[in-house]
Amino acid sequence: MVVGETTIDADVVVIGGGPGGYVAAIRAARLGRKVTLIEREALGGVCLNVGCIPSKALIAVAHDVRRLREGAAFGLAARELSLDFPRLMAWKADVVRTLTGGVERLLRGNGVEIVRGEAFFRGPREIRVIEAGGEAINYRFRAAIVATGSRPIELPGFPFGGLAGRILSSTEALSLPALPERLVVIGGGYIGIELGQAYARIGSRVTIVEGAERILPAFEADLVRPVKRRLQADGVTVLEGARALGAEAGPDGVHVRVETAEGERTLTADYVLVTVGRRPNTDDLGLDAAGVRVDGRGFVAVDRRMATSADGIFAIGDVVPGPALAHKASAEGKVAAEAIAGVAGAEADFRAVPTVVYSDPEVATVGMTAAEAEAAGHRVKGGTFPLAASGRALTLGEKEGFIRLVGDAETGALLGAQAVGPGASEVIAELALAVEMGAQVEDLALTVHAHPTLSEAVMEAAEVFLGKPVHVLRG
Amino acid sequence: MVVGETTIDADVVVIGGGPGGYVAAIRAARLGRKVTLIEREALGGVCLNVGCIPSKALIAVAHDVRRLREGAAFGLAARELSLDFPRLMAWKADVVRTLTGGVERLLRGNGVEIVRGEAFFRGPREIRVIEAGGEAINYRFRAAIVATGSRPIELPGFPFGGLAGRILSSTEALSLPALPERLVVIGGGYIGIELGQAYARIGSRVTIVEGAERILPAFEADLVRPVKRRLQADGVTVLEGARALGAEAGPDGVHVRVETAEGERTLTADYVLVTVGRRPNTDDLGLDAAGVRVDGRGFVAVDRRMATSADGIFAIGDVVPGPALAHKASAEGKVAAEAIAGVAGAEADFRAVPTVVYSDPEVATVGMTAAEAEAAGHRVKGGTFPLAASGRALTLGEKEGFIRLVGDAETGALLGAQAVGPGASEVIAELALAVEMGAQVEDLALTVHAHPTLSEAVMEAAEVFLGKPVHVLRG
Amino acid sequence: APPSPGAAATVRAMPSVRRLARERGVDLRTLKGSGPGGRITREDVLRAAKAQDRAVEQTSAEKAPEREAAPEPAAAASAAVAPR
Ligand SMILES: Cc1cc2nc3c(=O)[nH]c(=O)nc-3n(C[C@H](O)[C@H](O)[C@H](O)COP(=O)(O)OP(=O)(O)OC[C@H]3O[C@@H](n4cnc5c(N)ncnc54)[C@H](O)[C@@H]3O)c2cc1C
Ligand SMILES: Cc1cc2nc3c(=O)[nH]c(=O)nc-3n(C[C@H](O)[C@H](O)[C@H](O)COP(=O)(O)OP(=O)(O)OC[C@H]3O[C@@H](n4cnc5c(N)ncnc54)[C@H](O)[C@@H]3O)c2cc1C
Repeated sequence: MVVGETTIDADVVVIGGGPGGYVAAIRAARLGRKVTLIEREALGGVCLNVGCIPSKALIAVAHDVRRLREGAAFGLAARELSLDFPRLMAWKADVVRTLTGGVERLLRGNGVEIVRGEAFFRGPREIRVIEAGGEAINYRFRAAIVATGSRPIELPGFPFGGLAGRILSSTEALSLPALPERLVVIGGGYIGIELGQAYARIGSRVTIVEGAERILPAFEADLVRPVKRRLQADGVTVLEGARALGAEAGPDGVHVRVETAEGERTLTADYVLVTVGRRPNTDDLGLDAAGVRVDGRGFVAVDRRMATSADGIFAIGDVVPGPALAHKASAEGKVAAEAIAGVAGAEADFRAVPTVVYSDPEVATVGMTAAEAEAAGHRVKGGTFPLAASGRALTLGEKEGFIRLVGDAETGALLGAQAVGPGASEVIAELALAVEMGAQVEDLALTVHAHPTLSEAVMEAAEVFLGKPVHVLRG
Repeated sequence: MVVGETTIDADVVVIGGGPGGYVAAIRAARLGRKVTLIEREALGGVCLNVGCIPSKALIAVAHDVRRLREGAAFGLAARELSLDFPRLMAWKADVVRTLTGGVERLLRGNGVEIVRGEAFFRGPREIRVIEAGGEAINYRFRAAIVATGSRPIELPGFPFGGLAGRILSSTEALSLPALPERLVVIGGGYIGIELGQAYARIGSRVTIVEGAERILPAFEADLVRPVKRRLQADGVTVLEGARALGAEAGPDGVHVRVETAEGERTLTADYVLVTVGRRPNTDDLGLDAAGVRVDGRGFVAVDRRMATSADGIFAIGDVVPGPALAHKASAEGKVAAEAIAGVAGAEADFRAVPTVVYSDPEVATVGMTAAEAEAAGHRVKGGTFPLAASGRALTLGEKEGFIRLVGDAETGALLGAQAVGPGASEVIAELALAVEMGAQVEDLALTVHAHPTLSEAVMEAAEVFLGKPVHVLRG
Repeated sequence: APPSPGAAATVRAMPSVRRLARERGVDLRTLKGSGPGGRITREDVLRAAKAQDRAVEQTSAEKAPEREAAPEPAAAASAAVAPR
């Protein structure tokens, strides 16, 4: 116990400055609460610093490279295309700096006090923060929000930082000193696919090792097929149903032993990126002391107001169950802030949380799949429109993909949608709104969509659903 | 009168195979009608052959060129970027061929009879078609749809095809034999801006001459400002409040005399593109004989069922009042077809017809502007979010632009929206749906938007509107 | 604040509900929406249509066969171009 330690009376304390925590802090401050935000690393959390933002910056440039590589088809040719990797990293760092700087300005501008340090609960109403210098401060709070996020899971035999720094998590993979010549990605979930494809495009030889039967196992098979084809065109080797057994240092790089259906193989790589999932940061938080219940996998149990089992303590984002996505974290953050501020009706009552994979082509889904809708007792009807019949897709030279609507055959209500193709990340917004609004599929058909756009395919899919297709002969 | 001329009893006759006519034909056929479609030139009309599609193909490649030119910022460099213009034109022609071929297949697959020739009315129930060979056939119809579209307006002193083929309409500008070194564009409406910017990017020296005070005069000034900045960065010279007086052949190209505020100037060009508007193709159609009323500017008057003043005759697309847009033509085509087929409730009851300018950044609008809403008696409230605060915009390296919502201050209803920025053409789809659905601005705020996307800015703008901004300090 | 005529003129209902209203001959301007923000819902229209049908049945039984068609001027014109 430290002698003479300080205890401060605080109002709302937010632990974690990621898209969950900083958004909650801003909303709570706007609602008149006095907010203290505690962050041990960098404002913006995983998403802004080592997640969504740097990965999408890399992907955007990798996309340019691909466009140019394939430009000959429409008359575009470059004699010598070169990528200055350190420059790319510097630009990416710049984007991150701009955004995290913006977050800090927003927090300060809204009067949020920012405390740098590591926080944990000491009791049901007290949080201790160990500041960078080692000093401890205690905060007695009226309300607290746990927004400590998640961290990458290690794979047995592949310790992060191991084999002299050649085994990477996504964090390190987004800040390499030089372009890896050979990259092995273990885990073909969305992070592995996004980064693997980007590195392949900017010049790495990439192999993706996925344990499940196919990459992106969380998505329906037909959504993934166009992505797989593209990966192959990008020169990525995809090993599915393959288990990474271990890694050894070899004279020519890291040797990764992989068990495939055809027997054991050894892949040689400069770096091994392990992306096999993330786990919530809830172990060293003193949640027990605070009376916050956590499930067997470490997730904090919450109700629709994002309140935990402990009075006055809320939790949001990657530490609570549900998809680990930045926009879910932010949306929950707003709910928690409003619940704390006593806003009537503040509840996480989302019908539609979109999921996007920033592969090329992009994959995006919202609401129910056909299988989920059936399991929920609906008589399901679908409507699919292929981008090969979309004028916009053709003018972009990107005609792989489709948009599918899932609706209730009896009521005609839209239940969900899946898209794969260029621009799917933006097209999904209309579909999310439609699900939230309780739209009929017919509403999508009756809404005039600008020509030529990718979103038109939403209208066309709706017309297929209704049995009156225009730009395909049969649905 | 031709001796032995044939008269055929037809059911539904559609004149014109553009996005209005061919969509109407398909829908009517699906609804069980026997349809005859008459087209004098190419199926797909202006849009597919010499409008939307070829222009967007050109723009997509021009966008790649720009990305690459500015790629140094993120480490991308090409030693010698070359554009094979004939190859580009060939690719564009390919895209057009694929789509028009698709239209023909769809028409035939739906049992639509396609007749090649020029049609005009001989009476209230009869259309005569002069076929390519000069032969005439008469069709006695039960219902007819006029979908003959529009053509470019000529500017006095700048006859199309004049000065030895150097004075162009958009049609010729989309099929040039070689890249013009110097291009003067007269008319800074959306077509002039789209084509002028594209040509500048692929290598032409472009001057745009606009008679009004500023380019894109149909749009609000703040939407146009980012476009103008970009045009200047692209090396385009923009002359506003400038009148083109005439053109003469010079030894070094066409001399275009222009009157500006600073006095008269002469611009020298290889080609002069005149895009000062379009007029409906209604003059040689025998509409009088059919009893179809036309207004002073040549537009056919229609009711909400797209029915003209003549019993059984409908009109859609560029020949009727309203914005001359492909998606409006198609939407009206469906209404006309359903009205003819006796579908109950078939009416053009659109709250929201989006407009898109495929400039870079893109401009897109839907529903009411603030001024229009005020004029309509609303107490208006706005909500604007700048893309400079959008994570997605930053990762794309494209942070110019904003999204603005216009709502009713009393009811909170969304009335319209305006966007300028990357991806505005797709972002507008959600906003169009929202207007059609009668959404509250709050619905946009409460709908979870995927991160990082450009559409998120819709949610952020909604939160600004509601007085609870997150990613800006004040709205 | 004085009522804004523009706001009043715009009936708020989603496209499918507007279509349904046209099909069933319900004038949306006569309805009060039960949905969020005063939006007119599908149920509002169906209820109004049923009430309308009942009223028609009571007053003039001979008009019954026409009930299904849109009782708007539109119906006459569309008959003119329907196949014989
Ligand atoms: C490579 C990659 C790409 C991704 N791409 C996307 C994407 O495109 N879209 C998307 O929606 N999601 C994406 N994600 C997921 C997204 O980053 C997370 O869902 C999101 O960051 C979760 O937000 P959060 O606020 O819950 O937690 P985090 O962002 O993890 O933030 C938690 C913060 O709390 C701090 N903290 C933790 N413990 C303490 C403590 N004891 N004391 C003080 N501070 C503490 C941490 O330092 C951290 O800053 C991606 C993730 C990765 C790894
Ligand atoms: C360069 C350019 C770019 C454009 N970009 C866009 C865009 O991005 N988005 C958008 O929405 N709109 C765009 N437009 C506008 C769009 O092309 C028109 O609004 C659309 O084509 C109108 O469709 P329509 O069916 O009414 O007529 P049209 O497309 O003009 O088709 C009419 C058809 O009728 C035929 N025809 C005419 N008279 C007769 C006759 N007497 N007998 C037989 N056939 C006849 C014509 O040959 C023609 O094929 C663009 C236009 C141009 C010029």
